[in-house]
Amino acid sequence: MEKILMKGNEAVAEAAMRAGCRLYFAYPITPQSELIEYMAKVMPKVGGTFLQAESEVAAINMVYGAAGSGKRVMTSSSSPGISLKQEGISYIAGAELPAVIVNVQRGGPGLGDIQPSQADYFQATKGGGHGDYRLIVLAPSSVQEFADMASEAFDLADKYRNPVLILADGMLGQMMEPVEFKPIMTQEEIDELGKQHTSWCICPNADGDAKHHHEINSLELDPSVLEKHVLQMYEKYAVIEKNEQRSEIFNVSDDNEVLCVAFGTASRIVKSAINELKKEGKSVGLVRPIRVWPYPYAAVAAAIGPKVKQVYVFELNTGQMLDDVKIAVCGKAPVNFWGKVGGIVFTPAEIQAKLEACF
Amino acid sequence: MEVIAKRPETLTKTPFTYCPGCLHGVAHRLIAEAIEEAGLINQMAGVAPVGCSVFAYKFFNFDMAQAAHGRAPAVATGMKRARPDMHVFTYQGDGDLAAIGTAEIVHAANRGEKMSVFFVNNAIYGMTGGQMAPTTLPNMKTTTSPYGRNVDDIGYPIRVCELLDTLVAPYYIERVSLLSPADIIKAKKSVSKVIQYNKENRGFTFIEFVSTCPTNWGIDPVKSRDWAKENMLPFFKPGLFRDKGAEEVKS
Amino acid sequence: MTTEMICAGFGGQGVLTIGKFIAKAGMQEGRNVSWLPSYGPEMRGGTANVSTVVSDDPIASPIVSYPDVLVALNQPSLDKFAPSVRKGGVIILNTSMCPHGCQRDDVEIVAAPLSDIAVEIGNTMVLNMLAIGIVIGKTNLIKYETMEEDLTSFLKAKNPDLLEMNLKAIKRGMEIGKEHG
Amino acid sequence: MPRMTVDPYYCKGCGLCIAACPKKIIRFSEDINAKGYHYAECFKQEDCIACKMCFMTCPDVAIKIEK
Repeated sequence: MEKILMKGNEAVAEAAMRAGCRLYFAYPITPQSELIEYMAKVMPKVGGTFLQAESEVAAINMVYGAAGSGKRVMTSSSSPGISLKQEGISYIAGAELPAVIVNVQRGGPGLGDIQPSQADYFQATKGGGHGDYRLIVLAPSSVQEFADMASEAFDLADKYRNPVLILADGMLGQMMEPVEFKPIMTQEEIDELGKQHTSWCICPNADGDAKHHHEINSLELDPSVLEKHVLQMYEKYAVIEKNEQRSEIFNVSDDNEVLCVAFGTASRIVKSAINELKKEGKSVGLVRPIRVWPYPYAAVAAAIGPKVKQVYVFELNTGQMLDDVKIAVCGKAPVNFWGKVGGIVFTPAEIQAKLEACF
Repeated sequence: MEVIAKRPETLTKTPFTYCPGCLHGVAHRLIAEAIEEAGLINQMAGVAPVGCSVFAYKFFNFDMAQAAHGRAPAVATGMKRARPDMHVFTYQGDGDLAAIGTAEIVHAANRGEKMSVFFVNNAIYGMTGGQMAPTTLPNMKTTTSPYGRNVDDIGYPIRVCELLDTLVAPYYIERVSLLSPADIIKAKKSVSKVIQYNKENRGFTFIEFVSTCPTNWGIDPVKSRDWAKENMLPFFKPGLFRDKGAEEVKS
Repeated sequence: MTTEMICAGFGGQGVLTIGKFIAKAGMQEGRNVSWLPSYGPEMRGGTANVSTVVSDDPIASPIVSYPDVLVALNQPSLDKFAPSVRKGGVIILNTSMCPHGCQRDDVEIVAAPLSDIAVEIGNTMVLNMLAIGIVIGKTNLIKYETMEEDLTSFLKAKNPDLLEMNLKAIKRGMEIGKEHG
Repeated sequence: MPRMTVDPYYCKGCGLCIAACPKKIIRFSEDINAKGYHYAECFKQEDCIACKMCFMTCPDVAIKIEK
């Protein structure tokens, strides 16, 4: 398949459609508007449903309904809109429904601005909504990866019956890079996928089974029953933590004197700085969590080489992933942090200067 | 020589961030002038929405709050209840007021909150780049109704004045146009009346402005007014729906 | 080899398109590319800029700190980005809208009244094609043939006159770029 | 004598005042302002009748009328 030059927002929409998503509900917000606009164009062409909801609150509840009906469904928004969706996301997690949510993050708090940010890391990985639950959180760093993560997200959501969040940002949404797509899933394949949910989802009682009664629900007033349900969910999360950690290592070797940790957009910029430092004969490695929940603690720990004097975390926030890195490093090296906030993205030159100061 | 028309003191010196020919500026001026003329500059507070007019708090030269999307009537309710001696209004676009904020506007109106709501209807989402609004006309193409608004799928545009007119509590409801100098002069009278009612704490007052979006409609500012006259006014008919003040005078 | 480029100007001058065409051509020539616009809530009339990277290697940061090539279509853009251009880099500036010029003496400067030349060719709209032509003539970053192929594929049927005018602008730009070589 | 003046600082060159003027004495200037717009200007002050139509229609409140 040929490469197409596309914005991240458009690429993830196209990829979701190709991965069998035929239901999409959302509300416009910058900088993810190209995503909803792309879906408005493409969904009618493939017989899918595009619906611009009256609000993010309505959109996520439409997702709840569609996911409860066992279909591949997606919504997307940007930071303030994702905050509005949190109640619904908690319901989806509590009811153990598969759904995909895309957050094209922008500067906050409040209405903030519309520039790229990573300030929703806590919200994405530590809860966001109320109650004990987890989202699987994928953190792309290129347009290609953003697109690839659409099908990955649906597969994970189906496999674990859990909402999956793709944590992108304004830069990934707005930038264009060449992207290659997987083939469009056929209707037969989509129908086949849907069958894995027919034992529990809202669906017609085709066999006229007298016992057919499926409930989509997150309410359980009996504490002992709710406790059992939550603990079962946590058993599931333990399996996810064991099997689903993903990370990339870049220039990691025993020569490293500094080990960087960065995800998403920030990691791209750190890579540029590392390339420049290489020319100066300075050895710096990078661990990039590809998924930020479950967090790749083991990979970060393993990348700390014998000469590493310092672990340096770079984020477009005030240090939200820093806590996870500290858990991973576990006192083996000092952990330093530098971040930019308010929608300002650091430049390769700035990161280079920060790293040079470590030598 | 005497200055007979100029920028009112109730507007700051900050230039509007709207696109060339966007009529938000006209609505701003009418409200600002009416507040100045009513002598309310020190007792008035406004609430800015999310959307193109999100920066309205920078343009009005009195206290302003900026609300989360659609929640301006709730924020204004809180302000008015906390400080009954203040006079409050909200300024909202069609996405903010008639989509995500439908619940807030209906319930603020239904409670008869003593506030004014200025609602600008241009049938599109401007700030985010031309998506379909709850007031987008049938068959009208936008970036999220690329094949035209299909009323069988997404429903008809919402007529907010008519909707609010079903409630008992509202004190004043009117739809005006900003599409010609004559319409603007007429609209000014309505705005002044509403601000006067607001000053007297009469009740919930509501004005809808039929406006344009030259940028997202892709029509130049002058022609976009003609387009709106031809296409919007038949569906969103200007007129007075409710004026309890006039009824009181009669009886 | 990696070339990092910034194009900047008033909204409406087509700077985003300059970057887009160059990125697309680079991609069609089998190279890695990225295109990153600045974006804002004011729909029209503001300033716009775009970072474009064309590279033989995977592109790390799409954000450009030190451009190898700067296309500045007005004075505010030139003032903002000229100081960061790499030593020995290229600044292409539109003298029609850069009355104060550029003070750097350690870079190559291609200065021409691009807005005026665009009007001469037939339409201010071809300003961006002119700029692309200069980039090709000066740096060989992409091939003329790739641009011609790309433009032909979507303009030939729709608007052959516009196609011709665009190609003319690119060729004229290439001449300007070569003259300054 | 009546007089209308446009403040180029505010004007965005939308042309609504030009359309509104009954005496047709407003045009776009040759110059551009800091934002890059050809702003509106009155080229025949002596014909101005201070009707305020331009002021009424100006969305950027850039016009002053004196009489």
